[in-house]
Amino acid sequence: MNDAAIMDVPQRSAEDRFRAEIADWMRAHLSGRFAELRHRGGPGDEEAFPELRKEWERELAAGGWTCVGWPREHGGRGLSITQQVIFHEEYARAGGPGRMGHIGEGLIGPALIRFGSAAQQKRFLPEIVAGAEFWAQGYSEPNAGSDLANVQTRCTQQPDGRWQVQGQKIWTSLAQESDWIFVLARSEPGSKGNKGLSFLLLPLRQPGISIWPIRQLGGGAEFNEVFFDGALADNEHMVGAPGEGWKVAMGLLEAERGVSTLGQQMHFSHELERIVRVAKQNGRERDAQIRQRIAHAWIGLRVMRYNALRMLAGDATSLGREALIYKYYWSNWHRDLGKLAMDVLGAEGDVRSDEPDIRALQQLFFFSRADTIYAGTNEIQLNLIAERGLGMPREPRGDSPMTTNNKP
Amino acid sequence: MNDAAIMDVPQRSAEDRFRAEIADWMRAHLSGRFAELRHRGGPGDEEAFPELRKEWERELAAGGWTCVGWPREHGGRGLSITQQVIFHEEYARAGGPGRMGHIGEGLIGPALIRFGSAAQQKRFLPEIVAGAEFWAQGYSEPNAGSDLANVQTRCTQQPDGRWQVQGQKIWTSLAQESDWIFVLARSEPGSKGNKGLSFLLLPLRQPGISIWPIRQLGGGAEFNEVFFDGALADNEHMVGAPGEGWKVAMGLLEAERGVSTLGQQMHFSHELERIVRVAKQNGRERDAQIRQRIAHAWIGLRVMRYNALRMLAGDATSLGREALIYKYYWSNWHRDLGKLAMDVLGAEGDVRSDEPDIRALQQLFFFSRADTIYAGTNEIQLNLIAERGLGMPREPRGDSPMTTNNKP
Amino acid sequence: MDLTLTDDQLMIREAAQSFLADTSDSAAVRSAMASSTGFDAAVWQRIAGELGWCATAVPEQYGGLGLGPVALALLLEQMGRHLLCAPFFSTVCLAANWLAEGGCDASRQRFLPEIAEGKLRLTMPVNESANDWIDGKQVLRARREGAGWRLDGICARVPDAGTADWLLLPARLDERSGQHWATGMFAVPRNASGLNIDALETWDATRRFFRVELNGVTLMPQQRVDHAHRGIDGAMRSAALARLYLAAEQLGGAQACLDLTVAHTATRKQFGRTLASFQAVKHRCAEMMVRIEALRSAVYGAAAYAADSVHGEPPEALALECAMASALAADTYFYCAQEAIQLHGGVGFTWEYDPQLYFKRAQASSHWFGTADALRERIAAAVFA
Amino acid sequence: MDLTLTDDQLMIREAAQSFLADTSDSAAVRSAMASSTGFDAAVWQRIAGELGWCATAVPEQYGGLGLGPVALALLLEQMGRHLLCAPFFSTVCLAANWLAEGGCDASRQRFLPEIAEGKLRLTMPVNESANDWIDGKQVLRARREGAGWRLDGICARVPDAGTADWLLLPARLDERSGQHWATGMFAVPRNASGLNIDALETWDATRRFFRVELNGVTLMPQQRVDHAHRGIDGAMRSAALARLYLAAEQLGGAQACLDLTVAHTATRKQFGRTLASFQAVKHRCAEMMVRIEALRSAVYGAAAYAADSVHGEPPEALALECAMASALAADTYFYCAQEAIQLHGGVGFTWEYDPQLYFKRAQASSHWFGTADALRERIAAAVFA
Repeated sequence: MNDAAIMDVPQRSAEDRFRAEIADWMRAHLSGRFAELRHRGGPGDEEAFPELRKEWERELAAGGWTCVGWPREHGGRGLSITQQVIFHEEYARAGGPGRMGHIGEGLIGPALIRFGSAAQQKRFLPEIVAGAEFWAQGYSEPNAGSDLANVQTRCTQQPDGRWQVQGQKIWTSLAQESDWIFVLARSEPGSKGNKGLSFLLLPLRQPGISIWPIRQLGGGAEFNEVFFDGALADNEHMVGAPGEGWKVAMGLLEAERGVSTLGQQMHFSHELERIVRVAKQNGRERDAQIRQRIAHAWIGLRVMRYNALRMLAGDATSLGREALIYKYYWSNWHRDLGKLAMDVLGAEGDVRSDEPDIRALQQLFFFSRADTIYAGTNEIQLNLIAERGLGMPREPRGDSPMTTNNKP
Repeated sequence: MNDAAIMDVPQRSAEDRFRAEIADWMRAHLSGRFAELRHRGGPGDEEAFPELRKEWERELAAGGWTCVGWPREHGGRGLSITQQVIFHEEYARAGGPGRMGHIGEGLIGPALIRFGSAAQQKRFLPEIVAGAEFWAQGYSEPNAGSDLANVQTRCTQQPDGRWQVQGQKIWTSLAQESDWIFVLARSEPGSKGNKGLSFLLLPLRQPGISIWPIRQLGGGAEFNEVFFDGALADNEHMVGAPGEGWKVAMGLLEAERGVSTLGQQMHFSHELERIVRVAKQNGRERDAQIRQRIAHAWIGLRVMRYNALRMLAGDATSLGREALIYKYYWSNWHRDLGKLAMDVLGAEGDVRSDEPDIRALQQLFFFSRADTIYAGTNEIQLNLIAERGLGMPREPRGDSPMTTNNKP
Repeated sequence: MDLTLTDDQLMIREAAQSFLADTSDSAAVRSAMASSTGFDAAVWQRIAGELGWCATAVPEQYGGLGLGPVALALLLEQMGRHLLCAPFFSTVCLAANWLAEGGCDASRQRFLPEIAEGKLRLTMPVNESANDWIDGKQVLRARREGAGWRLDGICARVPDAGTADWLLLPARLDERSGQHWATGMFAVPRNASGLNIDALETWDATRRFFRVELNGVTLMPQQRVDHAHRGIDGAMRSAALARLYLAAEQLGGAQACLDLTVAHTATRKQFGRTLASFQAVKHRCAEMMVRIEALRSAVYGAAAYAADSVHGEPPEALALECAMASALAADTYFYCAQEAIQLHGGVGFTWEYDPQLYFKRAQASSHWFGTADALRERIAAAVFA
Repeated sequence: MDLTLTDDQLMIREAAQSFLADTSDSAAVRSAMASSTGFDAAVWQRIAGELGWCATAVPEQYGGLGLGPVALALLLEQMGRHLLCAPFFSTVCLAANWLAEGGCDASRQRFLPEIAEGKLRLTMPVNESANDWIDGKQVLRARREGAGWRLDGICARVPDAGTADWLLLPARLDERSGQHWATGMFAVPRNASGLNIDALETWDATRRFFRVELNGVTLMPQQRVDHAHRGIDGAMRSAALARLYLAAEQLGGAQACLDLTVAHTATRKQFGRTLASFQAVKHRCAEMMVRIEALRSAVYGAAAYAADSVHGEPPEALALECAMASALAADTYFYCAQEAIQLHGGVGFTWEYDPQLYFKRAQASSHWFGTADALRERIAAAVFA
C-alpha cells in the first residue's frame, strides 16, 4: 500500500465525475501564491497565513465552493450529503488549508438560517458566502469550565434599544482575525443556568471589546480571551427573543452533523501518513510496539470514517449513538496519534525543527492535548453518553439536593 | 535467569540460617502423603484436599509453624517481622499449600488478642494454634455489595442470655470445612449504618445454620451463603460490648499488615513461572506482545515485593500510602496475569485440561476475576484511596443530602 | 458508500432480535449447553427450515436469498447478543461462505442449495493463524490414490464436527504451487471410514469443538472441492468474511454485556443510591458504549465494503477491512465482558448470572482466526508496504 | 532488605524539599528556562557549594559523603518534583556516577573531589539505546596519535555541555575487544581545540542539550579515563544507576502532577460542586496515586538493592532492577502529566499553568536511556533466558 492509499476507497459510482471536478478545481486553484497554504491552518496551526487564507476563502467563493451544503435560497450550493462528503474529502485530499470561514459557514450561518430574522439573514449570510466577513464564537467563560450554562456575561438594553455587553469569554479562536462575534449573555438579572440568556451578534472591532491571546503549551495562541466592557450590539442583532438564547445556542451546536468530519479525517489521514513516512526513514517501522500502534491508528481512522458514514445515514432529526460518541472518539484517537508521532520521532522530536514533517508532528503532539478538553471535555462527553445514550441518572448539581433517579 | 530465580534476591545476612531452617523443615515434612498438597489450595483452588490440609495444619503446629507472628504469651512463636517475611517466603517457595487456618491465624486470632476477654482468649486461641479448630467469616450480606455497614442480620438476646441470630451472610469461604464463624449483626433494632452492631462467635454446626455453596464462573464453589435462622451464640462469645461490633470488625480488618502478602507473592511468582514455562514450550515466547506483557508482569511482581517491604518498614499504627494501594494493585495485576496466562495458552486454554500447568493457569484465569471484587471492589478501593490517601471529598450517600466538602 | 440499512435489512434484524429473545434466553442457552448435541434441534429446525436464515447470503443461483454480507452480519450480531447455541456459524459462515467464494462449480451445486434449504450442516476447521487457510500450515496430508485421494492427519479444532453432515477439510498436497505446497479442500462425510471425531470439553460450552483424526480416509475425485483457478483468492475472501461474521457476533455479545450492566446498575443499590448514579460507573458504561459503537461502525463499514466488492477483485483490501473489524471485535468483546463482571460486583463471577457466559465466549473467540495482535501486525505490514 | 529510611535519609529529603520549595518554584523555573545558561548560578552555588549535594553519593575516599544511591535518589525525587533547572544530573548522576563505577584511579582522584566540593561541572552524552554505553553504537572514533589520542565525530545530545567544565565522551577505538570494537572513555575540556558545541532548542526548556562535534581533538594519554579491567561492568553499573536516578526524578515529577491536580480540583467548581467531588475525577486521581506509589516502591526498592550491591558483583541483576524502575517511571510520569493537563481542563493546556512544564519533561525524559518498550524487551529476554 502506498501512503496516499491509506484512506482510499474504491470508487465505482457516477459520483466519480463530481469528485474529479473538485480535484481538478483544487489542482488549478491551490497553486501559485496559494500553494504554500497546502496542509496548513489546521488545528494547532490556525495562526498560519491569516490574510492569504482569507483571500483563499474568496477564491473558493468565486468558484462556488463555500457553504456548499447550504440551501440555494440562502446562497449555498445545495449539495446532497453524499456530494458534501465528496467535497470535503477532496478538499482535504488536495491539502486544502484550514477554513477561516468555518465558524460562519458551519455554525452561525446555519443558526441564522434556522433561527434568524429575514433581515438578519439578508444582512449576514451573503457576506459569509462571499468570504467577506469572518466570525468568532463567544460561549465559554472563565471559571465555568465545561458548564456552558454558567454564563456570567450580562447584557442590558439601553434607552436607544441597543444592548450593552459586560463580561468575558474565553477559548475564542481566531478572534483577532474575525469581524463579528456571537455571544451568549444573561439578559435577565438574577436568572440562573440556561434561563434568561440571550444570543447577540456584535462587531468585534469596537471600543468596548479587547482581545487577549492565550499562550498555549506548544507556544501558539489559537485561542483568546475576549473582554466586553460596554460593547454594543444593535437591537436587531439579537437572534431569537430575549431569554431564548439557550435554545439558539444549542441548536447551533447541533448544526454540526458529521459531513465536515470527513474532511477532518482526511487531515488525520495525512498526519498518519507523515508518521508512517518518518518511521520508514528512521527505522522505527521495525519496532514491534510502534507497528501495533500504527495499526491501532489505522484502525481508528477506518472506524471514524464508517462512523461518519453512519451519522450521515442516520435519522437527521435525532442524535444517534454514533454521533454521541464521535467527539470523544476522535479527540482521544488524535491525542494518542500525537503521542505516537512523538515516540516515532524519538529524541529528534524533542528539538524544535523547521523540517516540515517534524514540525507538523510536533504541533500535532502539543495541540492535540487540547482536543480532549475544548468543545466538551472527555468527562463531559462521558456524562452525556451515559445520560443521553444509556439513560443513566444525571449528575447532581451541587446546588440542588441529591437525586438519584433524575433521568434526563 | 532460570525460572526459580524470578523472585530470588541476594541473601547476605545472618538470616540465611533461619531461612535454611524453614526450607529444611518444609522439605522434610511436605513430603510423603503431604507431597500432593504442593502448590495446591490457593485462590481458585480452595476446595482441594480439605481433610489432608487440616492434617497439614496440625503438622505445622507440631513443628511450631502456626501463628508464627503471634506473641509468645498467646501461644505464638513471636517472630520479628523480618523473620515472618522469611517464613512466609520460604513456605510459599517450597510450595506450601493454602492455609486452612488462615482466618483463625490472620483475622479472628489477632482480633481476640486485641479485643477479646481473657476467657475468650483462653477458649479459642490454643485451638487455633494447634490447628484443631477452623474459622469462617460472616461479614458481607446479599444486596449490601461493598457496603459493609449495611448489616441486616439481627441478633436478639434471649432470656437465658444467649444471642439468637437471624439473617444471611454471603461470600463466606470454606464454611463447610469450618467449625466456628464470626458474625457482625445488628443488636439495636432500628439502628443504621455502623451503629448498633455486635460481634458474635458461633459454632457453625448447629441446627440454626445452613450453608449453601455459590457456584462460581470457573465451576468451583469456594464461597457460600450462610443462613442463620435462630442460630445461637453464648453470651460470653460476644467480642466487645453490645454495639461495639463495628470497632472490632474494623480492627480485625486492619490486622492484615502485609507480612502474609509476601507469601502471596511467592504464589504469584510461581504462577508467572508456569506462564514462562508454557510460553517457552509452545513458542509464544517469540511473540513481541507476549514478551512485553511478561515483562509487565515481572515488573509488577517486583513492585509488589518492594511495596510490601515499604509496608513493613512503615509506621505500624497508621495505614501508609503504600498499604492503601496494595489491594487494588495486586488484584488488578493478578487479573491481568490470568488473561496473560490464557493468551499464552491460546486455543489450548479453551479446553479443560488435567495437565498441571494448563489446569492451574485456567483456574488462575477464572478465579482471578473475583480478586478485583471481593474484599472491597476496585471501585470501593479507588474511593478509599481518593478519600483517605488524597483527602478528596467523600461520596455522598443517597439517603443523606449532597455535601461536597464532607472530608473524612 | 452508503451505510443506510435497507428496509429488508432492518426487517431481518428486527425478526432475528424478536425470535432469539424468545428462543435463546438465558434458560434456553443453559439448557442447550447441558444437552448432548449442544443445541436445541427444534430451534435449529425453525432457524434453518422455517426462517431460512441459512439462505441469507447464499447466491440466488444456488437457491439462496443473495442478500449478501450486510444482512448476514446483522443476523450474526443478534445471534451473538443472545448467545445462540447452534451450528449456524460452521455451516453458513465457514462452509457455505467458503464454497461460494472458493468452491468449484460442482461442489457449489452439490451443497449450497441444500444448505440454503436448511437440510445440510457442514463445518470446517478453525485455525489460529492470521494468515488464512492458504498459509500451508494445514496438518492434513492428501495423497493421490488411484483416481481419488487418501487423507491422513489431525485437525485440532473443528466446530460442530460431531453433528455436521459433511466436513470441509483443507489438506496439503504433495505438489508445489509456486513457493508453497499446494493445498486442496476436501469434502468428507461425517461417517467416512477412518474418520474419528472426539468431543473436546471446552470452557465456553455454548459451542462444541471436536478433534478430528483421519487415518487413511479415501475419497473420490469429486470430493476435492476447491476451484481450480479461484481457490487461493476465494480462500482469502472467505477467510476475510468469516472474520467479519465472527466480529459481528462479537459485537452483539459486547452489546449484551453493556445492556446487562446498565440494567443491573439501574436497580442495584449501594450506600442508599443506585449503582448507576455513581459517576465512575456511568463513565465506565459510557466507555463501553464508545468502544461498542466504534466496533459497530467497523463491522457495518466492513460489511458494506464486502457487499460492494466483487469476486474478481484482489482480496487484499477486503482482508484488511475485515482484519480491522476482527481485531477490534476481539478486544472490545473481552473488555466489555470483563467490565460486565466487574460492575456486577459479587454476583458477577457467579455461575448463576449471565456475564460469565459472555466472558467465556469472548475469550474463546478471541483467537479463532488469529489474535488481535497478529491481525494488527498484518495491518502494519500493509501500511508500511 | 529493609526499606526503612534512616534518619540521615529523612533529613536529606526534608532539607531538599524545603530548599527547593523556596528556590525552585514556578517563577524560578520559568526564569531559569528563559536565562542564557538555563540555570540560576546563585542557586547552583548553594546546592553544590553550601549544601554539598554533589558530594552525596561520591565515595568518602574521594572527598564525598558516601551516602549511596538511596540518599541520592531521594534528592533526585525532590528535584524532579520542583523541576529544578541545574547541571546536577549531568555532573553527578552521569559523570561522577560513571567515574566512581568505571573510571580509572587517576581520573577519580582527578575529578571526584572537585565534583564533591561543587567546583567542577562535568557531563556525558545521553544515548537512546537501552543497551548502555557499551553497545558500540558510539559515533565518536578515537585513534592513537603519538602517545595520545585523536577524537573525531558527533554526539547528537549532550546535556549541559555548554556550561560544563569537562565532557566525558565514549569513543570507539580501532581495536577489537572480543566480538566488539573496544570502547574508551575520554575526558575533554570544554575549551578544547576542535570541539564545537551548539545549543539545541528543545521543547523541554528546563534542561539544556547540545550537539557536540569533534574535529581532530587531540588528547593526552591520561585523558583516557576508563578503568582497564572494570570498564565494562562499571559502565553497565553506572548506566543502571543513571536510569535509577532519572526514575527517581520522574517519580518526583509524577507526584507533582498529582499534587497540582488534587489542589486544582479541590478549589475549582463546576455545576455548583468542586471538581474533586465528582467520582470520576476522584477515581482518576486515585489511579494516579496507585501508579505513583507503585513507582515509588520500585524506585526505593531498586535504590536499596543498589545500595546493597557491591562493585565486584556481576551487574546484570542491578541492571534489571533499574530497568524495571526506569520503564515504570517513563510511563507513569507521562500518564500523570497527561492526566494533570486533562483534569485541569481548559487551563491545563495553557502556557501559564504548570502542568505543561511537567508534560514536556515527561516526554523528553521518556527515552533518555532507551524507551520503556526497549527496557521491557530486555527484561523479557532475561526472564526467558
